[in-house]
Parts: sequence; structure tokens; C-alpha cells
Amino acid sequence: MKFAIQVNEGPYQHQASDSAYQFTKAALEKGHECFRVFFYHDGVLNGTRLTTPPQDDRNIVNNWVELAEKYDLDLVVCVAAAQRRGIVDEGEAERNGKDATNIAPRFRISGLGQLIEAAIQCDKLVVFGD
Amino acid sequence: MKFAIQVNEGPYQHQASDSAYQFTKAALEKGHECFRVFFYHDGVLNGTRLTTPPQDDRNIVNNWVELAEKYDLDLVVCVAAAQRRGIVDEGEAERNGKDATNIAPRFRISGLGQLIEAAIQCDKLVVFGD
Amino acid sequence: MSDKKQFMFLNRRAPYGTIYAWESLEVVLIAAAFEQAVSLAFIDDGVYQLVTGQDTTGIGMKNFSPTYKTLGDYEVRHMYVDKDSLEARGLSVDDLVVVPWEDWETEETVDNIVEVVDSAKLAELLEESDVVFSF
Amino acid sequence: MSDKKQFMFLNRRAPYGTIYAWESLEVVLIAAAFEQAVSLAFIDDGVYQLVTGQDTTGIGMKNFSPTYKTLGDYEVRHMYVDKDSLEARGLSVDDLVVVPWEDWETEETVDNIVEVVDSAKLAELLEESDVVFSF
Amino acid sequence: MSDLHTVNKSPFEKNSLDTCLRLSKAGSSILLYEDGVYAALAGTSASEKITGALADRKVYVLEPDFRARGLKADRLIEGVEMVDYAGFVDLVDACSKVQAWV
Amino acid sequence: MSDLHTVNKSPFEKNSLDTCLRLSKAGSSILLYEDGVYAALAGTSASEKITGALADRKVYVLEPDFRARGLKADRLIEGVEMVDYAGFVDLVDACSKVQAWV
Repeated sequence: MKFAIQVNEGPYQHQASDSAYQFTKAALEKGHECFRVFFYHDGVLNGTRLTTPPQDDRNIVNNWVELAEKYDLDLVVCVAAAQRRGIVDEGEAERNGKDATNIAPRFRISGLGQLIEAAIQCDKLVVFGD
Repeated sequence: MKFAIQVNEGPYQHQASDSAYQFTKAALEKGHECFRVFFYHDGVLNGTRLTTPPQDDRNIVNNWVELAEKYDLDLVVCVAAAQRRGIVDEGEAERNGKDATNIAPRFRISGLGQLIEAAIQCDKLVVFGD
Repeated sequence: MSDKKQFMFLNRRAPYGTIYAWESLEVVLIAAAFEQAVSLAFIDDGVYQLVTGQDTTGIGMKNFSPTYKTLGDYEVRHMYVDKDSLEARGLSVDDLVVVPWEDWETEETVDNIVEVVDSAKLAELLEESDVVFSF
Repeated sequence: MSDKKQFMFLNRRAPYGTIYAWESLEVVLIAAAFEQAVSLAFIDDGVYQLVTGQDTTGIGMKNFSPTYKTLGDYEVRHMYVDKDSLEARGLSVDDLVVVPWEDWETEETVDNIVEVVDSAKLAELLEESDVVFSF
Repeated sequence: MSDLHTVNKSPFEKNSLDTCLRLSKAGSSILLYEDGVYAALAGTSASEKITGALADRKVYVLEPDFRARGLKADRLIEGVEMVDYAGFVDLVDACSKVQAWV
Repeated sequence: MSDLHTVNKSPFEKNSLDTCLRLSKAGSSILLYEDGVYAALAGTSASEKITGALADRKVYVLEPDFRARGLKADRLIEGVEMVDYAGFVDLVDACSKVQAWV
């Protein structure tokens, strides 16, 4: 199965990010192909490298990064949603006159077309949200 | 009246930030005193300077900053909630080994005691959330 | 066999209280460029998205509701409104926006692609879709 | 007149699905240091916070439920559970954590400060509080 | 002085209004705002909740939120009062405390 | 092949399960996860919703979420099947598509 994941909520506030991560991990471990994880709405907040969760709790951002490294996952943050919520890479910082970036490694910022493309290319779209 | 505001949600995803801002502004314009606005849970995401909302929409972060400048408002971001969600000032960056900050001007990061103190000091606590 | 997919966008939230309605609309506008068969379903509080006369001046938020009227120009062919949701809210189709549609090639026109459907029909339409987007 | 305020923390969310339960608990722990009169109310899905036997190993999230047992040590004097909410969920007080309390000065002890109350009593308690915290 | 209860959720989507009505006392006030304003409309499956509450409580609706959603004053349940943000502030000022049913 | 419906909200707090049950067809499957798992318990005011659905649909509950919340298998409504994340993946694999009632 070739699948795409959509994540609509940020880490910690809702379980959606955790569920999406656990599902994606389980699917990859079963040998399925994950075409793309698309972060939309507050989901874009999964893509910041500035979090420091409590030591005795899971680190959701790092979980995504490690999964991406292991399986060469495509982690895409929606640009319009990211602009509203302050997720910035080098290019966005330059375009919008921001003096810092906060995007995590392995995440990339791109357009909504990436979600539509994923839905066209994949057998299944699985949405996690509030 | 001396009041305190608690904001539990981030900007844009929920109306809570907007409602809190409109209420605070209206109260200040009526001559009431706002002891503190305390940002908790995803509310801490109000305190990033990296947002670039669409030009034809309101800029919630800037709204808070301008209100703070006009009325010398105390905008406090909860440190524990901020760490989970990647809101960072100079001190936090140093403590947690982060290579960037994203806190907006006029916001400060502090402990949950600031919420309790506000509740003790004020006539009314007004909570905005999901 | 066409490689067009049947896309269904599920709208179940009221506007303004949360951003889902607006950001969902942004996806629909982008989907137009990909030449898929795009339908929208308005269920539960999602039916409130289509209510006419929205005026956001008092809350300082952008009024995005005029965009719904133009969806016919964005390759949206069907906007289904759940009958039960509408009735529970004391609304009728007269309270909702009218969305005209025209096929530029065939010159086929439809006065209003907003259509009230019952649960059985809606369940059928959801099942017939290839992809359901939820926000 | 005492300058202690009656604090009431309103808990209406299930644990884990959202973070409100946990972060609310963090506020309660901090409140202890301010020597106010602290009560908690568990209403709606908030009653699920107190269910024993929570085991989060399968979801990779921190199990914060053991903290509830210790609230008596954090100046919490009352934990009220809404009877209607409990019954609607098919739960009884036997499904919930037991929270002992002891006054170190007077040596007064209470076996369990978790108390099931009906709507009328709860409305009374909410009204008698000076500050209600909602999460 | 009595309490002000605030409800910002749609009565069709969440149970916040139900719990607020069950646990608010006679003589208290209820402010409907954000998606909570939908509860203030006559002729819906939720209308009876507010008409019932009006027997012994005051009910207000935040006009800016009401108008944003395209709702018309002539659909308002009789007895529900409109306030703007300044009126919201006055309600908070006048109450003994706020209970937010978020 | 039929659809998989996912519900992650408590039946006591939100209307997601109600709408899912109204708009899912006979022969489809429903997976309860996150706070949705509370709907899988016997002896609650919401139990009838699931027992009703079981007449013509399959209902699954995600065990890791169920156990996290301290719920016991002996309280599960008869006929509801437990799955883990791998089982969730299998359900997605086997269905024709997923309808998420977030």
C-alpha cells in the first residue's frame, strides 16, 4: 500500500501528532510505502526544532525526524499555514524579512499542491486531527 | 476592576486569541486595569515574532504587541508550555542549547506562579480557550 | 478509465470559531489546478459556512465567505448540504449562498450547485468518492 | 478576614486525547506554594482523569496519572467528582483513584478526599469559589 | 452579585452548554460568544435549552460574533440580550466571578 | 471493499460518532481511537450507539489508546474487536478508503 498522511494539529496539545506518528511508523515497519506526511493547520507546528519537552516525556519533533532519517520520509509543512503560525525556513525568512528560522531538519515548507498531489498518487489518505 | 486574562489556544486555529484580545482592549479602553495576560497551553504560540499572516487579515501577534505598548501590558508566556511548543527567548535558548529565538517583543517567559499570582491579585480571571 | 479521482471535502465546522473552514477552502481552491472531480459536503456545523450575510467587521477577522460563491469557477461541481444538519439548525436552502456553475467548453450552465441531500444519499456520495479530505 | 482565596480547578477533559488534563495538573502543583484553598472538580470527561490502571506504554506518552494520588500532599483539600458524569459513563467511585490527606500540624487525616457530589451541590461549590480556573 | 458563565462552543457540536446549564445557579448570567452564539437562535433543535434557562437566568449573546456568522437579530430567542465587547466587559465587571465553560 | 471510518472523539463530548454512525453504510468498518475509545465501553449512556452499529458494521478499538486510559477489556462491548497500530494499518490497507470524522 502507498499511503499519505495529513496531520491537522500541533504536537502535545492534541494526540493527533502522536497517533499519526505511531500509525506511520507501524505502516513503514510492515513494509508499506509512505509517499508523504503533510502537515496542515496547527500541524505545521510539528516542524519546529525549538521544542524542549520534559526529559521523561516523548519528543514528538525528534520522533518525526528520526523516522524520516530511517525511511527517507517526505515531511512537508504547508507554507500558508506555516506563515500564519510562525514556522520559518531560510527562504521564508528572507522573503518575509524574519531574523530567525525554526524549521526542524528533514522538514520542508511547500504549497498545498503537495497535499493534492499526495492524494492523487496514493492508494489511501489518512487524516489525523482534532 | 483589576482583571487577569488566561489564553489557552494559539492564534488563528481557534478564535480564543482574538476574543481575548478584543476583550482586553475593550476593558482597557473603559479604564479598567489589566494586571496580566497569561498564555498557557497552545496560547504560548501567540508570543512568536515569526508569523506572517496574509496581508488582508489581522496580525494577532502584532495586535498584542501594540496593545502592550499602549497600555504597558504584562504579556507572560508559561515556560513549561513554551518549552513543549518551541517558544524561546535568549535565556531559554542558552539553557536548552537552541540556536535561535522566536519570542515576540513585549512578551516574556515565566513560570506558572505568574498565573496563580494574577488570580490572587485580581478581582476577576477571564479564561479564553477551546 | 479516467485517472481523475473523485475528491470529497468534508466540512463539519462553523466558520470563525476555528480556522478549519477557511483553510479547507484554501485547499479546494488549489485542488482546482489539478483537474480532479471536486465535491464538497457540508455537514453538522459545516452548514453554517454557507450562511449569507456574514459580517466580520466587529471581530476583526477576514470575511472569507464571499469565496464560496465563486467555487463554480474553481472546478467544484457539487456542493452537498446535509438535510438533517440544516433542519436541526432551523435553516433552509434560502439561508444559504447560491453558487452558479458553467462549463466553459460545452457552455452547459447550472444555476446553483448547492444541493440539499438526505443521509442515505450523502452516505452514498461519500462512499462513491475516491478520497475524503477531513479538516 | 483571611486573604486566602478559594481556588476551584475545573477539569472537563479526558486524559491523553488532549494535554489539558496534564497541564492543568501542573498548575495545581504550583498553586500549592501559594497557600490558597485549592479544590478540584471533575466533570464530564474530566472524571476519566481519575480512573485507575492507566498504562501509556503503548502510545509512548508519559503516564501522569500517579500524580493524582499525591495531591493531598500539595495542599489540595477537596476533589469533587460530578455524580451525573460518573453515572453516564458507567463508572463508580471504586473505579477512581484514592487520595489520602493529612494536616501535618493538627495531624488531622482524611482517608480519601475524592468525593462524589450531585449537580446541586457542585453548582453550590462552584458559586462559593473565589476563582474558577478552566483548561 | 452572581456569577457570569461563558460558553463559546456550538450546542450542536459539544456538550459545554449542557453542562453550563446544569451547573449554573438561578440568578446567574450566561454569555454566549464565538460558536456559542448559535445557541441563541430560535427554531433550532437546541433552542429549548436557552428558553429554559431564561426562566431563572439572564442570557446574553456577543453581537460581533453573532453578526460575523451571518445571523439575524430577528432570529434571536426572545429575552436574549445583545452585547458588544464593551458590554462583555461590563458583565465581567458586574459579576462576582467568571466561570468559563471552554 | 468498503470504507473505514475513524472516530477519535469522546461520544460524551462531541457529536463526531453520531454523525459517523448516521453517514456510514452497512458493511463498513469503524475504528475508535484516542478519546473515541470511550464509546467502546458497555454500560454507559453511549453504549447503545455502538451496539446498534454492530448489527451491520464492524467496530474496532485501538488497544494502546484503550489501555492508556485505564480501561479494561472486560468492559468492552461484545463484538468490538481490539487492534494495535499494526492492526490499524491492516484496516487501512484492507479498506477502499478512509473517512476520518475528526
